[in-house]
Amino acid sequence: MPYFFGCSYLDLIGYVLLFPIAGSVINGLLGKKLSKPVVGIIGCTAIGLAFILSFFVFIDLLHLAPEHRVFEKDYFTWIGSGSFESIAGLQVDPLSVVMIMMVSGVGFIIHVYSVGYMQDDDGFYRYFTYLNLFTFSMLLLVLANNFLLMFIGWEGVGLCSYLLIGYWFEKKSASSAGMKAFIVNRVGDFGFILGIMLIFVTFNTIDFTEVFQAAPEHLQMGGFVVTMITLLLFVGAIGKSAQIPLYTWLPDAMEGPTPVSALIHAATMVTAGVYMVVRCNVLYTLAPFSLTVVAVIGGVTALFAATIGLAQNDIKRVLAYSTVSQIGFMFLACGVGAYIAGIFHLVTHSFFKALLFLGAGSVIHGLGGEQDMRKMGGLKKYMPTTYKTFLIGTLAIAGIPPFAGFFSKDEVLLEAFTKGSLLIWGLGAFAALLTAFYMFRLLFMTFCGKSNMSKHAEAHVHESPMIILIPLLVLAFLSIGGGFIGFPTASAINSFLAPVIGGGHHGTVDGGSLHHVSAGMMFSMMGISTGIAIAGIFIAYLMYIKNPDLPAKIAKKFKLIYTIVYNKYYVDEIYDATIVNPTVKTSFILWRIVDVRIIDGFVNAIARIVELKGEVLKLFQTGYVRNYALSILLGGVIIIVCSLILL
Amino acid sequence: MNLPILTIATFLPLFGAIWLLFVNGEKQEKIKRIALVIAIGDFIISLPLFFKFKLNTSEFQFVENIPWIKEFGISYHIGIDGISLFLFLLTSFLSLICILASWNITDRIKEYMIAMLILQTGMLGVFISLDLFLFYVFWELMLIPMYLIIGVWGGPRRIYATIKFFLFTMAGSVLMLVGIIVIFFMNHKATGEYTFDLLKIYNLDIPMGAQFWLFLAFFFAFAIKVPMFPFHTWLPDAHVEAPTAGSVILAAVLLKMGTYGFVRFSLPLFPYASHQFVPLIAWLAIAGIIYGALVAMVQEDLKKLVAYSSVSHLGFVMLGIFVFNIQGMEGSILQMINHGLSTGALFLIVGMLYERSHTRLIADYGGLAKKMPIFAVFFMVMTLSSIGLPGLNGFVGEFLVLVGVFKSNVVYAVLATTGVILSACYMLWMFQRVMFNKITNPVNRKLKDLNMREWALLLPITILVFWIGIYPKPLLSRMDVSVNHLLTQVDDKYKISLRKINLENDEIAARAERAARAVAAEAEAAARAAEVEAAARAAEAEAAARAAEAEAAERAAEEANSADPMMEED
Amino acid sequence: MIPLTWYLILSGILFSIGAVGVLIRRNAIVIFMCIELMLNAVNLAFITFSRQLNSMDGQIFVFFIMTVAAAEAAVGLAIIIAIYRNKATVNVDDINLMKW
Amino acid sequence: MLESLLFLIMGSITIACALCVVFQKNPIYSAIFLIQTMVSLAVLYVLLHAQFIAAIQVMIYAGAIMVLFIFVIMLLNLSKADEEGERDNLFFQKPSAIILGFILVVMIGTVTLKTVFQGVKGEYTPETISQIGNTQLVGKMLFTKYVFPFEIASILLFAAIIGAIILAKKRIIED
Repeated sequence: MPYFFGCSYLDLIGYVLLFPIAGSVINGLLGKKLSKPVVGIIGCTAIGLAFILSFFVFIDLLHLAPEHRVFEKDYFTWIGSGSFESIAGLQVDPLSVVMIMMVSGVGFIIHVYSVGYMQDDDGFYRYFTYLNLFTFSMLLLVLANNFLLMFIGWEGVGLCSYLLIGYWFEKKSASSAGMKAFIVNRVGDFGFILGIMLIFVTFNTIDFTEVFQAAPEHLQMGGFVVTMITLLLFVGAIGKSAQIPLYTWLPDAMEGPTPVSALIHAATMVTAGVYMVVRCNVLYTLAPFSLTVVAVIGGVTALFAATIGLAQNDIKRVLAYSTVSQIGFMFLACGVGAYIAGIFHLVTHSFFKALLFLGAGSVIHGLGGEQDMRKMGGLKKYMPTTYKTFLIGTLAIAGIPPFAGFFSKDEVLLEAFTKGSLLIWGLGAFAALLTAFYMFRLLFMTFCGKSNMSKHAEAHVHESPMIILIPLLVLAFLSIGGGFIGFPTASAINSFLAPVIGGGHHGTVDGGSLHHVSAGMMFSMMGISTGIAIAGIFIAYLMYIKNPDLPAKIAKKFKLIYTIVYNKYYVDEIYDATIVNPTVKTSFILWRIVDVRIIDGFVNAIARIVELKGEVLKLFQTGYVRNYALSILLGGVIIIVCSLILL
Repeated sequence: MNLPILTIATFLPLFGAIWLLFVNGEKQEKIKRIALVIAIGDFIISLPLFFKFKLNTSEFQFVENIPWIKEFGISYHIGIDGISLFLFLLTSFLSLICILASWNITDRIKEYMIAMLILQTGMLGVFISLDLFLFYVFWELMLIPMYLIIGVWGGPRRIYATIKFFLFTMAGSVLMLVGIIVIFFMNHKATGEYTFDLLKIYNLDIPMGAQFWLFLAFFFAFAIKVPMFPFHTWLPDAHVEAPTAGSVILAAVLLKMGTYGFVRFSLPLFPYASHQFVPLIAWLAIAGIIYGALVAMVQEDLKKLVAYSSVSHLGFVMLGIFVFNIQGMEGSILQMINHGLSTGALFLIVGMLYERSHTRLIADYGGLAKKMPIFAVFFMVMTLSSIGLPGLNGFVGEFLVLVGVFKSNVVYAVLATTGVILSACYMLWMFQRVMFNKITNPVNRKLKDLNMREWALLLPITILVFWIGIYPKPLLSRMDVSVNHLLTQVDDKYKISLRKINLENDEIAARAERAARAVAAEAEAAARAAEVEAAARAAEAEAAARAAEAEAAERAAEEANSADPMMEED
Repeated sequence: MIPLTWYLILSGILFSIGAVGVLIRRNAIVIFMCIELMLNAVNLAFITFSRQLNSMDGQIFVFFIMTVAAAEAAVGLAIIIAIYRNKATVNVDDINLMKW
Repeated sequence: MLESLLFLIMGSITIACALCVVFQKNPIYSAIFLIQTMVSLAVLYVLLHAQFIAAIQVMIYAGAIMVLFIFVIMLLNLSKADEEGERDNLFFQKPSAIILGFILVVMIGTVTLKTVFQGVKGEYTPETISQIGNTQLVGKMLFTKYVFPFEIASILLFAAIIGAIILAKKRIIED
């Protein structure tokens, strides 16, 4: 086992968190005075160090026997009140190691990319402060050893997302989108926090290990409590991972800088929900009903978001809806009990989706901020490297072998078929078809065909600098090779993650491994999913290369459906009309009428009564002293009369 | 440890006020410096309370007990425990901040500082009094300077606001005075001793019917101060009209007196009534949480918004107090501190904006983050703290309260948790409208960022916000024993009351049974002309025996019950 | 000897006249004089009682009342002068600051 | 008998003059009648064996204090009863005051007549007083039993003097 100054790398796990937060603090406090390169170097170094350390931790962990691959380190008691205790402690196990490597790795690449992308921005240091803070929070989320500490990371990433979406805060749409993201996430957190409380009340602890150990003995399979716990936690996941019905914030989140979209809203943060479900797989396995809910929501979201993606024209929004859809896939996997497939898809997705976003960023950068695909086209010749990497990403997401997405998506579909129902598989398969279609639609509209650029943009367009292209190349490489970690025949990720599933010691739940599936079945499923992908690509080819007028015709023919889809099923409008506006209106009524008129009116009415009484009594106050003296005399006489009568 | 730290810390500001009387009112700088020195000194003096506080005893510490008016058993009895310690420190800390925040006041600065210092003595006194009479004196003492601060240095509608504030508070506290006097005489009746000493009165077993009325009398005083939902309308007016420091003190300390009063007086003195009133208070608190948040959302005036948010936050505190478990109580106490810090800071922030552009309307702002980046950072931190972002102070308190509430009643907890969503709505929306977007008001283009003094105001609060959010243990550990003690005390007394009620019920039941049997026996006896007396007597004897048996059985059951883990609480 | 009750009744009558005077007159000086009248009525009662109880204390009291009356007259008249200077009137109805 | 006659005469004079004080329009006349009231009261004091008081009644009251009054009336030139001619703002004041006055008289009369005055008789009978001398007795008491109030009275007078000077001297600022 490699040692570092006498202690194993596992002991140094705290530094994985320390580097990013230190980078954030340094940039935040001093960034204004530092030059941009220095800020960039600090930001990237912090994450780079975290990644290197994560890697060593991973190696360390590999050295341990699979069943001992859990390492916990407690730092201090964060909140302790009576029997309630939340310890600031970290937990390293295969799942969190995979996550920290993914987060810090992809994070590092995107940091480097950002140095180039944000070069001309005034708030450079602010950007890196937020980005480092984000990485810190995300790492905390995945490393935490109890629910509440995880919640810090959970909310922390939400905060950073808020700050980074609203990074260009002078744009009203940006600041509103940030706010929307935070508030919608809060709705999810509402469930999450109730879930944590229910866990505490049930188990009297919120420590992962203890809860998961106690769960099978404590809880009845499919009992009410465990179903409630898992559903409440899943509400949190719905919010964070942008699933139906709380997905609306994610497309709006594209107002942020593109690297942010890549890091937060594609690769890492939005997958936190999936991570959480996998982390709590012990509980979910105990609650079949919740699992069904997870699978159905995942499947429906995958399909629903994909249909919206068909008709969008903003390059980033298409990617955003595809993210929603892909996360739906992950939940679908979790919902059928294939947790590892979910994580596998999470990892590969983070590679190719980050690649796609960064590629889109490169395009936007090259076009000077243009995001509308209808004003692009034919960029292939202007930006060859970007095109190639983008193509790789698109192939990966479409699920063409041997790209990363193929393996993971195939595994998800296979699991859905074998463990879930045909319906769920159907949802997933149809969504996969649509995904292939709209992703290639995007590719064709952007890079192929004839140019629709404005004159100004055309003169301007250029390939991006190396600092942007290198990250693209790295990610492209990962998108090609990333899938092999989970290639079924040599399923490294499966065996690595297996101890995490079922609480590590539970043999009853099979860790999503595929031994029970025959090889023939497996390969036929592979064939089917590849066929689906190719079909999608072919349709896109027909519509956008071969016959560019076709889309318009179809749109005309199915005008109603097209309008609905184009307007994203009016979900935002429906929410506005049913939730937002009534709330604001009610509040106005509460303020103007209930508060001012009724409650305060009542108070003032009491005061008014006293005042009126005074007004009446005032008449007796003539202001003439002798008049007052008269009443003194009157009083005197009355006293004497009384005393005479009484005595 | 013979130095009477509490007395010194409490009366140093009063001494400062007297000193200021002899300073020429023209010398503004000198007056401000004297006040500041006094406030700093006071804060430093009160720091040992934190460090020398003994963690393992539920006794009051730093106690001083000197007879004051012997004839009525009034004594100068002061001391702190884990509950009042932090409120005391918060008060001395924020008073210091407030004096520094009032640096720009030019009008009658001498009188202003005198009022501030007297106010400080009053507030500190409230938190340390262990004598009902002394408590009441301080309780009213702090009202007067506050009345003047709003009424003299306030905004355009200050007279309306200050009178409203005064009358509201007074109306409640008069009822409390009546309650105090009633308790005084009850205690005399029970023990034969005339005393206002709280610790002695704690042992008094107040009859349940009286508890009901006394609880109500105290309830009005405290609920108005908190302010709980239907009694809150003085708060927005007072906040809007008060000068910055007045708002800070009002929000940060004065409101806490209400909640502190519930903890210190209502619960231990009237445990039975407190339990009886839980549904009412819980629903009012929940109504406050949601209502305050909704109304805050649509406010157009920054200060009003923060004021209504206080109503919402204090709802959490009230809810936490009345669930009678340790998480709820500790969360509430922590939340009192948190609310003091973050809302206090928010008022400071609004004050800074007001000083710059002389408007508090949200619509007049927008885009300030561009011009005032440092200000924006502080504002953001305080906003997030108020929202209850994990890692900042607000979360710890809020979460503990919610856990406590969840343990006792899930419905309450679910409803209260919606406040978490709503708080994000109104705070972030406000933040967006003030700090983000483009600058629309030309006046705002010339705004300057924070100066050194404003840094000095916000930085310490920010540090505390982070400290409590990340490492609240020093606070929680100091509360632990006292809160536990308080809860057991309440619980024991409550159980005694319950037992008494059960006994009474049994007795009534037994009597009824006996009467019924007697009637039956008589009827029987009338029917059978023979053995008249013998039969009746036998029946009666049997009835009595059976009743006694039933009683014994019930008592046994009751005892078994009470031995049962009624409170599974740690 | 005359019954002392007569003196007391006389004193009462004088007092009542003085009181009525205070109430119906509006000239500050006259009001003042009516007050003196009331004081005198009281003096008479004091002396009467002193005579009846064979005590000197009543007379001493009268002595003090006179002292006070003198002081009062001095200050009161000074006030009237001051008011007259200020308002050019001694009509109490015109000096009605007590009316809001 | 002579005493009773004297009492009746002086009593009626006192009452008549007192009424004149109240109902005279001109303040000067009121003042003059007040002097007469005091003088006749002094006579009654003599009848009550209080010679010293009678003397100072005439000297200080009728002499000094009333001179002060008249002096002020003259100084302010108030001889014309100008303001009294105006309509009374409080029309009910006069009748009700007079009615109350009557009731008061009746009441006081009833009380005095009904009450049997009792009390511990002191040592100073008219005989002893005339033996020692009224003035001497008053002086003795003033400087023994009542020496403290006496000194206070002097301070009071002193304060009154200062007050009067300051009030009369100061030119009150015009409003």
